[in-house]
Amino acid sequence: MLLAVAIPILMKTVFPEVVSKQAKMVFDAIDDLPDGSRILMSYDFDPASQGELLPMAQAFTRHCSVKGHKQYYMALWPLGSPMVDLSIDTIESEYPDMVYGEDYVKFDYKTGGEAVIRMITQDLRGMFELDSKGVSLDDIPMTKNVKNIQDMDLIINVSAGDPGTKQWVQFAATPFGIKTVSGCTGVQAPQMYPYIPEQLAGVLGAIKAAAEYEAAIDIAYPSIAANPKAQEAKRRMGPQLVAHCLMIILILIGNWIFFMSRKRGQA
Amino acid sequence: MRIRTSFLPVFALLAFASLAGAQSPEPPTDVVISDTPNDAGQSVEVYWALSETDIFNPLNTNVKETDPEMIVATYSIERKVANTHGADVSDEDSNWRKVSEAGAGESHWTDRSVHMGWSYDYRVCSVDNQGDASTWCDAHASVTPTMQAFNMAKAWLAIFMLVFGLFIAYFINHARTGKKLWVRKIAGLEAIDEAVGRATEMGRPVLFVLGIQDINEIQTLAGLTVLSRVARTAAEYGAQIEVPTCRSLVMAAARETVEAAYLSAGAPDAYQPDRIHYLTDEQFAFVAGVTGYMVREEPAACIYMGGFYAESLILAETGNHIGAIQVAGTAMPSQLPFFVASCDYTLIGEEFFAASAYLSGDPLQIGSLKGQDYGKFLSVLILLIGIFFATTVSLTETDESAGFGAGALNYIKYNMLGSEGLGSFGSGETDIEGDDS
Amino acid sequence: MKRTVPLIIAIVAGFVLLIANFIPFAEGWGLTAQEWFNILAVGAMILGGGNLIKLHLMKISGQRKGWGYSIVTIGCFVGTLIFGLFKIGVHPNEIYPSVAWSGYYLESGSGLWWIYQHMIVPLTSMMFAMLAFYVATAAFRAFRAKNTEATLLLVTAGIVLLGRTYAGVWLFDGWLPESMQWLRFDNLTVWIMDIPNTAGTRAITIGIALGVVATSLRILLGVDRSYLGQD
Amino acid sequence: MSTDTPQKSNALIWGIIFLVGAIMLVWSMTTSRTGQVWITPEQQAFTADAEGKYSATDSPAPGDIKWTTYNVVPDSELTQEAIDSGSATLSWSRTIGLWLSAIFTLFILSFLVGDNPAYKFAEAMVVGTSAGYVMVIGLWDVFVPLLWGKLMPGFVQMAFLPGMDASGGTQWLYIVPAILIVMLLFQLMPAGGWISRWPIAFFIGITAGYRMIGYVEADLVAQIRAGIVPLWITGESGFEFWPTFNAILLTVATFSAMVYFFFSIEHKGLVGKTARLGIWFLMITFGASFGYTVMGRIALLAARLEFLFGEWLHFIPTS
Repeated sequence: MLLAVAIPILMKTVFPEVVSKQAKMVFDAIDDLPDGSRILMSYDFDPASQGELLPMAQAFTRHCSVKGHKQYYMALWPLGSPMVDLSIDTIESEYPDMVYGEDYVKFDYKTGGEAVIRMITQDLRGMFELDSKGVSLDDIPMTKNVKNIQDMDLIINVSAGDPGTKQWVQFAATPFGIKTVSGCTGVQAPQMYPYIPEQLAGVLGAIKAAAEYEAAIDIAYPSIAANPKAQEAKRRMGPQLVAHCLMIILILIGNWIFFMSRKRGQA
Repeated sequence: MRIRTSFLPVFALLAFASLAGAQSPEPPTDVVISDTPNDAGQSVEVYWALSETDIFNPLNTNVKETDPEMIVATYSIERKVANTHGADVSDEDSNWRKVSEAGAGESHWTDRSVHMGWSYDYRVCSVDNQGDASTWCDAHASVTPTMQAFNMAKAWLAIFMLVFGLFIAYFINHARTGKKLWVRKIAGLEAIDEAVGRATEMGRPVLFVLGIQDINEIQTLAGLTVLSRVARTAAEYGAQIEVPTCRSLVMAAARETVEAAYLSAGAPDAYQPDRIHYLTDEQFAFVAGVTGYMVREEPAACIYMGGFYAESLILAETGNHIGAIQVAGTAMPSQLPFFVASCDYTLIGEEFFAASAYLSGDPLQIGSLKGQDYGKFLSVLILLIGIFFATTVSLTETDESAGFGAGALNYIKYNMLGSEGLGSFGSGETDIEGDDS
Repeated sequence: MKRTVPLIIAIVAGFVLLIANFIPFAEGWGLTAQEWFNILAVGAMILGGGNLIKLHLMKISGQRKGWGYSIVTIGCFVGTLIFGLFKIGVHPNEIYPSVAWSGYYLESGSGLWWIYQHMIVPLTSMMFAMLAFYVATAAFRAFRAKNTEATLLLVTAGIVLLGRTYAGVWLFDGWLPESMQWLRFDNLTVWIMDIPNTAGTRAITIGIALGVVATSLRILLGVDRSYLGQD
Repeated sequence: MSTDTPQKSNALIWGIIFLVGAIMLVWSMTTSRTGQVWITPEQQAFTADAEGKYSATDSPAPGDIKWTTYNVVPDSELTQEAIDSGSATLSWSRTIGLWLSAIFTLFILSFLVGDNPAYKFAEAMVVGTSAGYVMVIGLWDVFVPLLWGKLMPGFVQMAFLPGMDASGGTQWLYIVPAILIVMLLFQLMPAGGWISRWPIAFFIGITAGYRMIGYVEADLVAQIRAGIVPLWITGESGFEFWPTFNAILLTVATFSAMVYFFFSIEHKGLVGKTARLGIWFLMITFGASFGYTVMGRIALLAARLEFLFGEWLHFIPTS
């Protein structure tokens, strides 16, 4: 398994991606919004799952930035805040025209999980009186007129578990009809399908969907296609392919041994 | 000469166009404001009709010919406090003040920064890309946000919860009077007794893992109920039971549960509290501890009941490796595949809750399970009726909003299961804007 | 006192939140209760830290097996706490440079940042990445086509695994006629996700929702008191 | 994981892997700046205006507040020129950190050959650092602004959060959660643990209250609504077979799986058959879920190996 993953990484194989329906739905949800829309980005994952989720989180950031959307970052996981910092680094280095406080803002981590979601659907300041730089929300241009997250045009949630997409669906998307898209781990993705399309406008499941989403952005925005950093998920599909095939072979061998031993047992 | 004259009208047109562009875009029309229904008086709805030079306006039929300099970029919304009923108000608020901006094509905005009981005036104008603003379009009357006594949008939700609560309360009560309630056998449960029996024969311990969630998680509570039964069986057979926990509160609860089970089995002396111990809160460190124990002690039976995450795979795989009988139960859909594939029996989702009620033998729990079943029955019924009407509408190919079938379908979808409140049957769509009259 | 008061607290708190959903007047109460809850969650974190120290100190003082590792754990815990709480290596906030303690605790280059970047990130993510190996051994040893159910599970898993890589396209490239394109593993995966998976998950979701509601009701009606323990 | 494979062949495989790794490491260290982090200093200075408001300045005067931050120099910009001129310096703390993180990664990877002291050491560190880290953020992000800041707004504004509005004074209502936290900590005491039942009961009551609503709204009512689909689908060209087939299958699958979860009916006859069909659909669901999970797990491993090969060993370009 180690070699199956290691060798393609060193070989840097990249395969072409076909944009699937789900990736297209997520892309459209962000792309169809008028430029400058308000987007809440909640990063509910930690470094342990960044291998699966960071590429799509960065793709979300680039897509929103190129569209000029106003991005409100927050995290429901204690280790999610540094993940937000990574996206903010991307904005600072690749989109220097974006201004903190006018185009993007970061809120600190808060305890309480889904209770935080419930709270900010009613009153943003009840949870976040200050942004992460310690400035009052009333002094920040992009938060001055925001009472609660019902004012958002879209919620993008990158989630690795609990609290995560399910909680955003239960406490924000369903009761208040706030449009939500999710990028989540492969473990969670199948559980999100029943929520599509009414409660969730689309879901990206793990690295494959991230690669497809990257491909969708590349088609629409050549500036991002030219950025080698924006192709991370696609690059990861090489090891993925080899490892998946290895898994199938392992299952087949395992079953072959199983049937052989059963046959012998019967004889 | 003839050629030159024919150009004249074109010049005139161009001149006119540039003049118009220098002026401003067409203003929006029909600004309507209303109190947001079903709220605590904290917001106001502002609606307007799109400007004629908004390229998203469906009435603007020849979009391509819209003067590029008159195309609406944004709508600017201003507000003024009309009457505070005696309360002090800042100068800023008592004059027209910009409160929001909406993009082209948008015709609605919710103002969530109002005081309950004050009256407000609103006006909207359109602004083009050059920053030229149109004339203002004022709302006809002022609006006063008020609080409603009951959130009618959630009326059906309240009804469902009440009905559901009544089902459960009724059956709990029914069970209390001592009547036997029948619940079907659950396959995995016999396996548990069998597993404990085998462990006794082999003289090896039984491992019981309650998941990694805290005591406020329902799955952990359900797992505790199963633990109580397993501990009683173990006490009767004289088997050892080992319970490592991931949370200290769970450990405290598990100790009490097991102690009570040993007591009721008449073997209080066999109870060893040290076998129920807290390892660590950290997920993988916990798993490492448990799997280490499994490899060393080789328990004959491993029972996993509770909320699991990624560790399910590691636990089940290790258990499989040491050849233990494994029974699992969880309501974590993502972890079920691993348990299903590598355990002998798995209680899937709701089955796990049912099993805990079944095992507890507590009439109250079985009663609530019965109530739950009736809730499910009701859900299936609504689903069936909905599908029936949906299919009828589709088969008869009538217009979506006409006929009894369509009316019923809409009522089920948007009133009963949606957020349009009780409404009136057959109206097709209810008035979502509410009324202030 | 030991059981009645907590019972009342639980019931009142639960009902306040329920009512806040339906009666706008009570919304504010719900918000207050919620805010307290979120603050109390920090208390749970402190409790977790306290438990950790308690457990490992007991291990060390008893010189129980592996107590050396307990010293490492406590050392790392206390070290992280000191670097983090005293904001060692953190510069003040750029907007308020005169307030020494106003900086971001995880500023790049600070002590806590170093611990985070060079200890927490590699350790936790590698720990999680080890699951790839478990998946592999599980595939080899545990995933056997024992019966119809297990076979269905394995076949679906195989299709999805191939369908979610380029192999799904590549295996069928060229030889499959146009009318049979739906059989391609990538298309089949989309169908599996959209139809059987959605249906199965929906049934489980509805079932769990009912289970959660029933249990919550038992707590709110005071029938289920297992969380209170014995006296 | 491989405790059942013969130790000998295992050791051989690992020996080869480590040998290859060591050769590559040496080769890479001689050809590039493997495992080194270079930084450039940047001067930050802030000057106060007449109102006492600070702003960043490029030409610091005496009395201004000054400090230095360091930026990492990416590989592509690290030239011999920059090193010779002293604008780029080797950062020892970051280089050591990089090596440590690589070593820790390998420590955990060593679990593949069996439980060993290196793995246990790494595990002990995970437990300690992550618990400490979580507590630090809990205190700075929640405790200080939401509790301490409400009870002692003046002090907190002066010392930690200058942007906070302290004009409201102490909000005494927040004494309640403060007391609840203290009660919760009684759990740590040898006796009096029952006191912590109060906050725990509060926890459970609130959770039960909002979970109930959330599940009914999103997972029950909205899911029933989503399940209502017509079983006869017509498009522009009349009846459409595949969408209709899918709709019927979706409905049948949902129903049969729900039937499996009925506990008041014996699974016999028609009901039994339906339940059996239901379990088949559940198995397909689990299969799909399994496939997705595998995909995710492998992605995690790929990311870690990219770190080892990229940031540490520089075999592949870092991004």
